[in-house]
Amino acid sequence: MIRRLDAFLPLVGVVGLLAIWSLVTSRGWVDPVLLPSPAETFKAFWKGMDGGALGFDFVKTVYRTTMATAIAAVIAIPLGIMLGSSERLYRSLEFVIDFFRSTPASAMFPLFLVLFGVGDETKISVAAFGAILVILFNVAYGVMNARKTRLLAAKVMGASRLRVLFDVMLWESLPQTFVGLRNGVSLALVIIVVAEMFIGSQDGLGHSVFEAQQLFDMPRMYAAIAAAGALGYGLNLLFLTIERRFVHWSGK
Amino acid sequence: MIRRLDAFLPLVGVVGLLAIWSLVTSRGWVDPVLLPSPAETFKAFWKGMDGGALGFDFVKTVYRTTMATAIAAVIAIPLGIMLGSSERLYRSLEFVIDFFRSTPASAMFPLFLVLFGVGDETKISVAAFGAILVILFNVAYGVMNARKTRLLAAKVMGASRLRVLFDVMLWESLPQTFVGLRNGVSLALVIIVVAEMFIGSQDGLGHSVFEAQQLFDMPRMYAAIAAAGALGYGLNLLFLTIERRFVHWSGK
Amino acid sequence: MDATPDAVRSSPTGYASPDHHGEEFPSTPPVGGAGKRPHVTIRGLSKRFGRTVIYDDFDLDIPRGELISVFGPNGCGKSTLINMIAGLIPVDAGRILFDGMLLSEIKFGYVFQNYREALFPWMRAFDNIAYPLKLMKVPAAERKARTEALVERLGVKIDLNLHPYHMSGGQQQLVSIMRALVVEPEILFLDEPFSALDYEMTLFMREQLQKLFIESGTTMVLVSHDLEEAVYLADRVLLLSRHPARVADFVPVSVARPRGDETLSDPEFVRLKAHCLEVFQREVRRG
Amino acid sequence: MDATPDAVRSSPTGYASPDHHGEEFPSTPPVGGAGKRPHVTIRGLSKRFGRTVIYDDFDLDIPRGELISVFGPNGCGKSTLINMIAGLIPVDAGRILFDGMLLSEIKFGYVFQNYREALFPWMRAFDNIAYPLKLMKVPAAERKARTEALVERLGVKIDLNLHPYHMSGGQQQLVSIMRALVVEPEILFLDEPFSALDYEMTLFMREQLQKLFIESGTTMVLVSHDLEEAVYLADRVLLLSRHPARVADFVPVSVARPRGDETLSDPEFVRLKAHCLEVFQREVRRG
Amino acid sequence: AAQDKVKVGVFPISSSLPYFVALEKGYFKARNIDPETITLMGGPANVAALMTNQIEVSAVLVTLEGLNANVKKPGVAMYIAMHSQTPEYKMEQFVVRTGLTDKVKSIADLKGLKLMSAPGPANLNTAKGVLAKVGLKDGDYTIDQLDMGQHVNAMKAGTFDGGYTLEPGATIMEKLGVAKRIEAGVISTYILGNPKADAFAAGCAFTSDFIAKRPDVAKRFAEGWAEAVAFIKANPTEARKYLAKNTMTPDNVVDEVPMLGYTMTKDMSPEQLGWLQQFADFGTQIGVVPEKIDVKKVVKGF
Ligand SMILES: Nc1ncnc2c1ncn2[C@@H]1O[C@H](COP(=O)(O)OP(=O)(O)OP(=O)(O)O)[C@@H](O)[C@H]1O
Ligand SMILES: Nc1ncnc2c1ncn2[C@@H]1O[C@H](COP(=O)(O)OP(=O)(O)OP(=O)(O)O)[C@@H](O)[C@H]1O
Ligand SMILES: [Mg+2]
Ligand SMILES: [Mg+2]
Repeated sequence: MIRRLDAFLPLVGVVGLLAIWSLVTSRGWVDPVLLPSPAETFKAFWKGMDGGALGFDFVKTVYRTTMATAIAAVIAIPLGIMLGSSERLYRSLEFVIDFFRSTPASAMFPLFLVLFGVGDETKISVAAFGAILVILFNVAYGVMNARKTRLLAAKVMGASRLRVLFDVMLWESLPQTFVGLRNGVSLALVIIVVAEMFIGSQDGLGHSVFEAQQLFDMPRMYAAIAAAGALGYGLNLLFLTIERRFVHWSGK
Repeated sequence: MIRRLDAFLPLVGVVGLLAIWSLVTSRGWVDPVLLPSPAETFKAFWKGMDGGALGFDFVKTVYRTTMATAIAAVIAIPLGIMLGSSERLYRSLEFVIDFFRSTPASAMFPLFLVLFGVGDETKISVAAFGAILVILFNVAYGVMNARKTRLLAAKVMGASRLRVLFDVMLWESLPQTFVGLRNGVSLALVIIVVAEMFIGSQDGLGHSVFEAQQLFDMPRMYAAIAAAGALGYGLNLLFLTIERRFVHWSGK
Repeated sequence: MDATPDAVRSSPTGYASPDHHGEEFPSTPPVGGAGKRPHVTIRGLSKRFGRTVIYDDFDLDIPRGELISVFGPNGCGKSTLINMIAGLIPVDAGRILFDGMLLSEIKFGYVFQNYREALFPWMRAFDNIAYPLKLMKVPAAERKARTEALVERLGVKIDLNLHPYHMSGGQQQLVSIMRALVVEPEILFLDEPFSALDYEMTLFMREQLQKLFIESGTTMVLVSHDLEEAVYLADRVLLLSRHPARVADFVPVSVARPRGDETLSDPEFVRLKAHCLEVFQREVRRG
Repeated sequence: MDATPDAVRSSPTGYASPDHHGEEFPSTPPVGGAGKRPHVTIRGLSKRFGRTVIYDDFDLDIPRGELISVFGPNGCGKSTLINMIAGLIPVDAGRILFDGMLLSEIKFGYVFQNYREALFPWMRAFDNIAYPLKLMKVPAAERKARTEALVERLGVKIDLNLHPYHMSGGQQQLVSIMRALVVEPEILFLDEPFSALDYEMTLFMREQLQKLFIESGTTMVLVSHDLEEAVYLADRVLLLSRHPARVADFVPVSVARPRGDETLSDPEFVRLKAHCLEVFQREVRRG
Repeated sequence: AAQDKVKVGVFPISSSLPYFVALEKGYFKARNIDPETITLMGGPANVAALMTNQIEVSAVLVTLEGLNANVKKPGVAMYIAMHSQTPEYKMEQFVVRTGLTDKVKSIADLKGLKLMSAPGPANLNTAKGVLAKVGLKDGDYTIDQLDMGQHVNAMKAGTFDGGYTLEPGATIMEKLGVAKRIEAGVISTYILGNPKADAFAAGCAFTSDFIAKRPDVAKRFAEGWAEAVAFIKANPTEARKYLAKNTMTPDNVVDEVPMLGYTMTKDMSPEQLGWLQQFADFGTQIGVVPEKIDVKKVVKGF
């Protein structure tokens, strides 16, 4: 009974957020022109989704984010395992990783524009670049903190360095890898949205946010932001579900 | 001997990065106007740092980033432990956390602008907000993946829920907390820089990047970006050093 | 140190020969309530993991102030039982009562079978041992004094400034035992507490445990795979069957205390041991 | 199953009485190279953790095809020694040679003292056992067959579809032992392999180990805190002192194989056991 | 025959109107040109794309940015048309929050207030230059640059008292009643010193590569552009329609947003060229254009 209700727990957060939002706007703590009420925002959301531009923008952003995350995962996970398995290698590259993790991807737009052109590639590659760093960092951390006894066990059974990497470290780092993936997908989404805002794009949620901002159409702007947030939650949920299925042993 | 050389490992990354950069510019693969050579950038960096505006901007950004991270840590660590210790509580709030983690902090500027004005407060609070979410997420994850036996051991010794929280979960989550802190400080820095770029700022590295970008003063722009990256690495290194001292048991 | 280890050292023990049969003991009823008031009362306990039924409508009384040895095959549910009593894992059905007290009011001592993971790696061994005192809000100076007194009494020679993960297996287990002993618990659970200790240390800790038991009258539940140890220390031996665990027998050990080397050759002791062995083997073979 | 456990079951063992002194055994030199060619040669081994010296210029020969029992107090460095031999932790100084072979060419079997953490929680027990075969590139079908054959031979009744963290301590240890046995290793290290097994299982596994040893002639190194077990299984008992570990004695056990219940009462066996005990106690007391 | 493709970087603001008019009215198509619209936000993106020849035309390129780019890489942005802003063709202007309209009637009244400015050193320095011309020194006011997307918000929230802003923000503010225009066309009046002067603050630019390699296509493109400019001049009301659809202009202000003085460079009078030169020199003076530049070298008449 209680178990079954647990599926609705995320709603608590949604409802709480909406309640605070409603309160803030209905009490006039923030000017309703600057922060429209949830109802108004929802109306804009619905209008945009139901055949409007928002639905199209949403799909575009989903595509770009998914591409970026997929590319990032494919590159970062093996690399992270490699780096994590060699403390010295990691230390050598740590500077580069931490360096780029700490520079705003948006500052890199002009450079990526030059390297990848003006199409979708630029946005996807900047986002993938950002996500790679985060995933890499987490995977490497996971590998470095792997339980030593398990590594030794594999080693003594005659596992080659490569086998230890893939048969033990990969698994040991999985919980942390999922942290990285979830951080990575969120970051990719953020960068995609920002890229759509600032590099220029004819579609995507970022375009929607930017345009609404320029047009001072606040309900539409918050509708687009809400769509981005919901998308982020959805992607996180996806990874969470996969994690629950695969990483059954965490903490054991 | 080899040990002593290990301290210089991060240089490998720096040198590698510079080598690639030099190669790209000297071969003319990228227009030197858009990507100046490392030497030129370093000249701009030196000029800016040695009594120039860059040094001042750097200090400003350090101050804001440190403030934002400190605020975020103070709020997010206890909260994260609380959330992590109750699966159901976490599930309730997960939506909100993942939602905001996935919306670009820059989209929040208008709201924070209204709430806090254009001063340092807005920048610091947006950055703290972003960092809180990341740290919270990591700390909660760390707590949730704490080794069960240790929790049980404390419980059976008669530790109250609160004691278990602070005597066991806090410690168990420390490795992950540091992942969060390092992610958080990098994110805070990124947001601060972006905020300095886009909301009325007269100083800070973001201001420097933005101005240089507008003036097509690419050496200065990359000098400012490099300063931001180096700052990020430095802050990460700080946390890493603290972690090495305090989290001596990871993987054991 | 009044119980010098030397007395024990020179007394290796011997198992009874197999021809002793314990037919003269009628199996005691599942509820072993001979005389003393039960400290822990278990009624209708059920527990399953997935589709595996570990306990099904299980009843047991643990008398106050007695030392109960639990003896049974691997995986029969010994650890699960004490975990449920200590409230560490939930029961599926049934009640566990503590002579009118709430679970939360009782001071447990617990040596985990998985002693390695039960220690806190961020604390030095000494602080690990003193930690339960901290929970009881004992002032720092007294904590130190009491911990040192215990270390002194046990004549432990290991460096307690080490972190647990820098210790050998046996050293970790010793720390784990000391952590359970440092408070004066009302009930002490020991899940294979001597499994990693060396020959000498095992014998010595056995004596220490008996001494503590006699002095304090603490209710103790000891899980051991060493039959001689189980019988030697027990007031009653709880023999469990393969899961779903039933009480195969609950054998009172009426040999007088303090027991010593001579006990091992006491005919009553030898007979009891043989009886337990027989019941155990019958149960194991049946499963 | 040709070695029925029943033969063992009905034979509880007995320790020797302390009055037997082993003075008639001259201490063998640290290098025990009687006849057989050494399989492992250790020369000038030094190891310290922080300021604690565990080994200092330590020499040892492990003869090929012999079963060496290592017996010594907690924390003397038994686990450290086999970890160094297996190349799991680096030596500070000294050489470990494998009869002309490289460390990487040797197929080790290793039952970790910390068996819980050595299993892979992401694999089911069955796959854990079969994993070393996978490393040897044995095809899947054969892996399955060989693992099943081993399970069959040992008559293991536990559900091997469980993940390790869903198993009891003893079950995990059993899985860990099976994982070491499933390959035919050249050298088998067993670090307190039976510490969590129940009474019956311990006796049974002992016999299985002896059988395997006789059949395969694998060099084995067994760490045990059970003196009887150590002597019963060994060709030589390596008695270590407190750290810095020295070879207190390296006692050849010349009792004929296969050994059985009758061995336990063999006067030679009883005498050897007493001798080992005496050396051990002398060493422990000295520390 | 296949149409000639032209890659055009477009910043979708009201200044790009001629491009959309030409596109929608088929002026390019009629000249056998098939433009590919590449949305690029702001100067840096457009300049980067021009420099790497990823676009051949930038539909709106801020003059000072274009000049700057030409210093870095001569000939990268050749203006074929310019958009003039004046008190009549309103673009840049000073506004004041509604609550202060009684007190603030002229730019000089902004003394002691908290001001915002359109972002970038060019805008900021222009604002400061204008304020200096009316006698306000640094310290008589505070000024922060702010992303254009935030201007209406900031006025609404009262974060600033007034400031230097651009269209269509100013019109939106007036429409919403959060702020009032004080004076527009301040560059002409104060920087160029003549309210009648054209401030050519932005324009449409080709790369010289484009001009050199495909002179014929470039010519036809410029002609299409000229036709659109003529159309806008003749039918401003109809032309506005194209704002709503293509640019970030709210529907409810489409009819009110001021038009710009769209001019082909080939048609520019010597006087107009002089104003352009004067503006360029101002850019050099405030340090936005690193060196003095002869504007004749960056305009190309077709
Ligand atoms: N978390 C779990 N999930 C599923 N099954 C479990 C779990 N914990 C234990 N079991 C199963 O329950 C049974 C009893 O386990 P328990 O640890 O109580 O055994 P035990 O009697 O202590 O054995 P041992 O002597 O080996 O320590 C075992 O068969 C085991 O497989
Ligand atoms: N990683 C380490 N760092 C520091 N000291 C260590 C480390 N590992 C072991 N030691 C120390 O080395 C000594 C030998 O440890 P080892 O585990 O080899 O003992 P052991 O003989 O196997 O003992 P036991 O019988 O308890 O398993 C111990 O005193 C221990 O404190
Ligand atoms: Mg158990
Ligand atoms: Mg050991």
